[in-house]
Amino acid sequence: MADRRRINGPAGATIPPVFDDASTRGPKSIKSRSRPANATRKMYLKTGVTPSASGSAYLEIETSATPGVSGLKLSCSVHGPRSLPRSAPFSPHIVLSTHVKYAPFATKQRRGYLRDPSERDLGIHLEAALRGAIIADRWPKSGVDIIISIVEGDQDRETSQLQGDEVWDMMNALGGCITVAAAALADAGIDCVDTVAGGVAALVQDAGEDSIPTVVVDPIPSEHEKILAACCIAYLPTRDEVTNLWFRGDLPASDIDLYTNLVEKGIQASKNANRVLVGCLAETIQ
Amino acid sequence: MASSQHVLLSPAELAYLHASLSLTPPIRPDGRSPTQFRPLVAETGILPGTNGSARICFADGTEAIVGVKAEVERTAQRPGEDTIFLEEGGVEGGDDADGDGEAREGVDKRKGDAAWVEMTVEIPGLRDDDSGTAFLSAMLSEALLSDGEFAKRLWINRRFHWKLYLDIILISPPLSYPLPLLSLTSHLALLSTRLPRLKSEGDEDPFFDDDWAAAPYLYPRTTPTTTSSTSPTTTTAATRPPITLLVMAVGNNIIFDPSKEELTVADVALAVSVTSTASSTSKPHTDNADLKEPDTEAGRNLRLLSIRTIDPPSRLTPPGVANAANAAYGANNGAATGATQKMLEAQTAETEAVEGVWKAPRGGAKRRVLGALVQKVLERGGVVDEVLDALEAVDLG
Amino acid sequence: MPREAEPSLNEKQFVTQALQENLRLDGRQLDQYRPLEISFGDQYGVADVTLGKTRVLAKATAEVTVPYVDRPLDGIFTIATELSPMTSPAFEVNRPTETEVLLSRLLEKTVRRSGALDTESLCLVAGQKCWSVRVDVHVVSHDGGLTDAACVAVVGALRHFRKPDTSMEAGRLTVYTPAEREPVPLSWLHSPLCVTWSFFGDDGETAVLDATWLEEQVRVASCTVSLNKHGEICQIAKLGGTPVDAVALLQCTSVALVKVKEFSDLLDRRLAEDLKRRDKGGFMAELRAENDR
Amino acid sequence: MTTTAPPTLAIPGQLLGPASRYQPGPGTHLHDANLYASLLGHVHVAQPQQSQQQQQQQQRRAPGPAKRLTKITPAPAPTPPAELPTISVSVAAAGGGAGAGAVVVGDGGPVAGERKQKKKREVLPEVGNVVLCRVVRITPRQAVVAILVCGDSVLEAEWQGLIRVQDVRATEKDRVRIYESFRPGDVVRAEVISLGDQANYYLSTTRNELGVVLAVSEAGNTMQPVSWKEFRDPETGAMELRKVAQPQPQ
Amino acid sequence: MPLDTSTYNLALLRVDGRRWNELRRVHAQIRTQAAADGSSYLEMGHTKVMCVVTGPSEPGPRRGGVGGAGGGGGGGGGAGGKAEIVVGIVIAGFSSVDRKRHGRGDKRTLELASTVANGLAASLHTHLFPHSQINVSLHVLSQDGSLLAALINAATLACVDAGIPMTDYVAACTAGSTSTYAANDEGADPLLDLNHQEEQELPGLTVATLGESDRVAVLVCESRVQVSRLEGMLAVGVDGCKQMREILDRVVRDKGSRMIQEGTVEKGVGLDDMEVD
Repeated sequence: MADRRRINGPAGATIPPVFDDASTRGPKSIKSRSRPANATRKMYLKTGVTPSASGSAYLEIETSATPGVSGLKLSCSVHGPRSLPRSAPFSPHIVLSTHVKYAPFATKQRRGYLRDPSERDLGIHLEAALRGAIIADRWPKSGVDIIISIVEGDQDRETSQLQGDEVWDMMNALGGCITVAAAALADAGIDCVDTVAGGVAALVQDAGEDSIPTVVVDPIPSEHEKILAACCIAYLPTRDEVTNLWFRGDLPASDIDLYTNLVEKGIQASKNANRVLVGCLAETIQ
Repeated sequence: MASSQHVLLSPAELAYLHASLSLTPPIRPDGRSPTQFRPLVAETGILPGTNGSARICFADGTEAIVGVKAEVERTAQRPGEDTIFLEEGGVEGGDDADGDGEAREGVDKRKGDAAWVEMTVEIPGLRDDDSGTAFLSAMLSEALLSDGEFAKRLWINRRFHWKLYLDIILISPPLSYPLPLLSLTSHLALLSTRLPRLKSEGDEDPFFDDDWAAAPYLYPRTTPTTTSSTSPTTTTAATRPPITLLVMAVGNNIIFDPSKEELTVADVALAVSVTSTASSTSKPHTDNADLKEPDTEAGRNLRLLSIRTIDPPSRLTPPGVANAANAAYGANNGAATGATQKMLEAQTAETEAVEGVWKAPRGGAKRRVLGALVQKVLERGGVVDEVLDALEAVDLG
Repeated sequence: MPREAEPSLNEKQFVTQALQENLRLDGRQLDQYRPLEISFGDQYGVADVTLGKTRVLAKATAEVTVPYVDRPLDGIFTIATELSPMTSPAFEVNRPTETEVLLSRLLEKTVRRSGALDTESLCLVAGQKCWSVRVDVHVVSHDGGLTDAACVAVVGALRHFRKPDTSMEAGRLTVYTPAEREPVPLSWLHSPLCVTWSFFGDDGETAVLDATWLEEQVRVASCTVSLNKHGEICQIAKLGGTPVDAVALLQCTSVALVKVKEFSDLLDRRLAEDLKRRDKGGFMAELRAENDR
Repeated sequence: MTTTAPPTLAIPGQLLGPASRYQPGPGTHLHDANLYASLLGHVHVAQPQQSQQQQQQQQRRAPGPAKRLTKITPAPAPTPPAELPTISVSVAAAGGGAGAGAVVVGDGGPVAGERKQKKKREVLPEVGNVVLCRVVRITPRQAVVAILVCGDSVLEAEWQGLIRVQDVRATEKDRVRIYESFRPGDVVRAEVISLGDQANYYLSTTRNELGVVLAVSEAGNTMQPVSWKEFRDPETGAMELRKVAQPQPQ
Repeated sequence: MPLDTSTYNLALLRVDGRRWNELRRVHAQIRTQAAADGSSYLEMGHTKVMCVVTGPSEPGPRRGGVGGAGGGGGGGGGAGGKAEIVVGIVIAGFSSVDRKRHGRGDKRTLELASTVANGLAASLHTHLFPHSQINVSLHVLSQDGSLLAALINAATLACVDAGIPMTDYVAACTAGSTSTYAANDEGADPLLDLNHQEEQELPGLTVATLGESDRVAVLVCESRVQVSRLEGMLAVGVDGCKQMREILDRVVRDKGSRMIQEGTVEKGVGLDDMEVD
């Protein structure tokens, strides 16, 4: 699907130079994880950043110490409830539509202006996570748009070259999206069952092929030698319910505990995020 | 919306369906058992023009066709990877001669890239860039790629690789949520996919054996007599492509392969992708002349690849109004009658579920429910084994 | 999408009835065209064609770009058709209607696929640089016979067009401005033109040339034949509609050939006149240049 | 874990108290016999009314996105749940909450809250609300209006409404002519009678105090209501037909 | 691959060993899918097409969704009086020899869709279903020439299966000429039913006629050819259409008689039924 709205680069443009620094040379140097296995990174959350929107929030996760690793910066704005377009059919509930978009400069690989499948995919995950949280029938025949733009994509430079790693980054991004969207929804005054927050946990193998894999919370791909599996969870603390579960990896089906343990850790991460979320909301109404 | 093509069921119907499904044992509209799949008709190798193809037709008439095409493509030399190549250097040697057979052993030497597989899903009535289509293809491809293994099978040498195109076409209009159908079809298609045998050595430009009979399967068979695949039993791939199952929970019941109507009242629905690999511990079983339980039990060890929550359409269903709160039925309390529609809604929404009155579920799924779902899928000799056995019985043309 | 306003039943009946009796509302013969006029702009590659009330404007442009990877030796040649709301409210800006798709396909098949323009001559450096010639067709007013008019316009524009001269020395490609070197015409092989038949009556027995918009709305089938004056068919398109007897179709093509010859003669004449006009200008310019010196 | 006193500030999902002690109001939801907040904002506890009658009048005065009686109401009897205090959460301005809790009467509570708040929370027209709307266009069958004010909170979004010919007045419905009742540009006070179809809310002006409140004559001057069906242009003295709203003593 | 036309003049055999007036093997079925109102599967040589017809039904909210952009107006635009025939064509990526992705917006695909729609409209009694829509969705599984012809035939079969009243079969096939355009010999023999290779090299046209008559519903020629050769090609094409009609007719009758034998009227298809031999 070509982008006809904008003037893109001319045909046969040259590839930008890739600077050959030490980190991309030679065997990949694994920076060992600086945090304890069950500690999430520091998180900054603020609501009401976009005056024009009915509700908005901004989330920032600290960039880890290692050079070349960026943090996560999300800004979310909620528009609505507003009347549905004329063409839309009658709906007894509020119609949720989520848009997640990477800024073109957010990741190492430049993103286009149009949403690519992976971004649509993120949007759908987010929608599933939020629809469980909101009380939809409070707002008949109206719609709400949740627009998240990922300003900085929490992506490492050299590991993003290896295959599959974008996915792990996407999981981190999704976790952030869920949390920031929840804050923006609350700010917009749309009825929610609970404050939903996202958390990510991963099963990593740090010391060689046949070492014992460990479960860590809020993983950064560049900090681990191999990520066997990871899951992103949207969790409602007071109801103790999961609205969205996204697991991916390669686990033996024989021991289910490995999986359950992963999920537990994910929920724990989500709880951590939720603490920040609640605190942020509390000071919003103070 | 991923899963909700809107089903037009009245609140009463929804309530009835939900009630009957949450009985123990659940009573399904089509009288299946909770773990029973819909009967299906399957065939492979229907398209000579492709490297592998399959067609599955469910009894309810939904039908899908998958074709796999492979093209040789020059591997893009990414900056900073030369060194990695160098250290790969010597070990190749005979690794190529017998094609992908070595894929599992030669893992660390071969590199795969997710970009080597391109998957397109065609759903009649949905645009290509429709989010539902994007969701489906993302789910299917992630199941395929989530273990780094698959892309490595496409490795030819350090300069070339196979580019695999997986075109998934839903022929019929999407009557039920097409995920299981598409997944099973692409499973068969991949299973029947063969790539020409490589004749060139090392990193020179590849040339291939034009004898199609000699072409090895993408998923190598355990028995050497792969080419003469007359009876399905003689050839079973030790490692199988992933299959994605749709499983949902209503009340305390776990229900597999839900129909569209059943999905409408789901409390939670999961798409779970699993695959079966040749058990690294036990040697690949040679005598699978019969596919009795113990044999497959021994040979197959399942691996969990991906799980996704399917947003159940139940959240979008209209709520019922209990007689108690319904003005039309001369409700006992004047306030409720006098109150506005919103009040009615608020009341129905804010009362505990009345028996027989449908209420769109809120919130998510309890932890234990999710756990139970996954466990149920992964249990030995469970549904997954049944499905895999059933698929093994399909003659791979 | 706002639908085209349809003629009333009476109108339809009247028109068809009249045609049964070999009468047309504007008093033409069944196989008679409305007056076709071609004029060229001062700029190279601008053709303005009027066919009765139908008016089509075509402009050819060229730029240097990179050839497609799969055909490195060929230049790029595209025909872009634009049916703007200006033409008719039934057309929207960026949603191609069926009419538009079919029109552009017809032009594509007629002009491009029949090899009227030698695309290999557009290649400058194999696989690296080539000319991309693009014709934009704008329908200014639509009163039927769109295809025929558009086709004449495209062919006219392309034959009238001059692309900047280029030269290669030592692997260096230089494109000269018109001031430096006189622009060169495209290498043109043959001039295919469209003739559209419309069929009326229950089994399409009445064949009519150059139907007006009203007649087009009433017709039961249509068949567009593209030929060049050497009597070569470039394209025939009878895309459905009421079946027409095969023999009748054959007759249509033979008549079409005659028409095409007329048109291409007209086109040649107009081009020659335009060239003469320009040559004089060029000559004067040279004189002036001498005087300056 | 029943808290004795509800918190003053609430965050979605926060426990407000057992359902046995409160009646759920706006901004709250019920889950396992407990009331939880569903909005971010201040908690108000409203004591139940003494008599529905009084409540009725108050609501006529200060209509809002609040529940109110429609005419189909049988003889009002205080309801068992109504005896419980209604607890509600509303987005309110900083510090506005405490006071709001006091002044609130009945379900007007959230309205009181909303009136104060600086960043307004969007409210939806609900069945029973009295809304102010402007007539956009008229057809013989209906008048299409744009709802501007719902209760006494100005709407941010544009909601479209419909006054069908049979909903214009209570009597002689068959005689009603839309063009004799409304003209484009009129400002109309109407009551929401249904959520309507996909696009429109259905409005009614059958009650006396409902109808055109502000009309401009063809001469372009604001007119004065002179009868239940006529406006007069003060300048030209020309009469124009409308469905006139009974002026409200304020 | 340059098609060696010289051999033809010697042996009068074509690259795939057919004579000039021979069709390729045509294999067709109807009622291939339980879900649809009408469905068919058709092979002309290696060109394989599936067709699913739903309707006549209430027009869906989507306009121009599947292939509406191309198919719309099949019913003559008059939204009121006639059923609209909406044709959607999905050309599978794996259908051609070298895989290429066909987007839905592809103009060629749209043109094909429109042609099929209008071609069917010539025969279907759409005026019997006012304010309704007939959805024809075609899937191209493999193409080896004569694509348009295959599409039209498959659509006709599916419409028969769907029980939509029609005047007669709309049967289509292609015709060509033995010598290329450049080799400008008048004595070139006509050819019937071109395959992909011949389509690339030789001039050809697609004809669809209504039933046994000589009346041409669709005539599409996309290659350059002398006028003089048209007549021969057209004659052969029309003749081929008659053969094709017989084949389609047989398919329908066989299926019908089989259903009567089985005494079954419910739709559905067994594995053997779909076996691709």
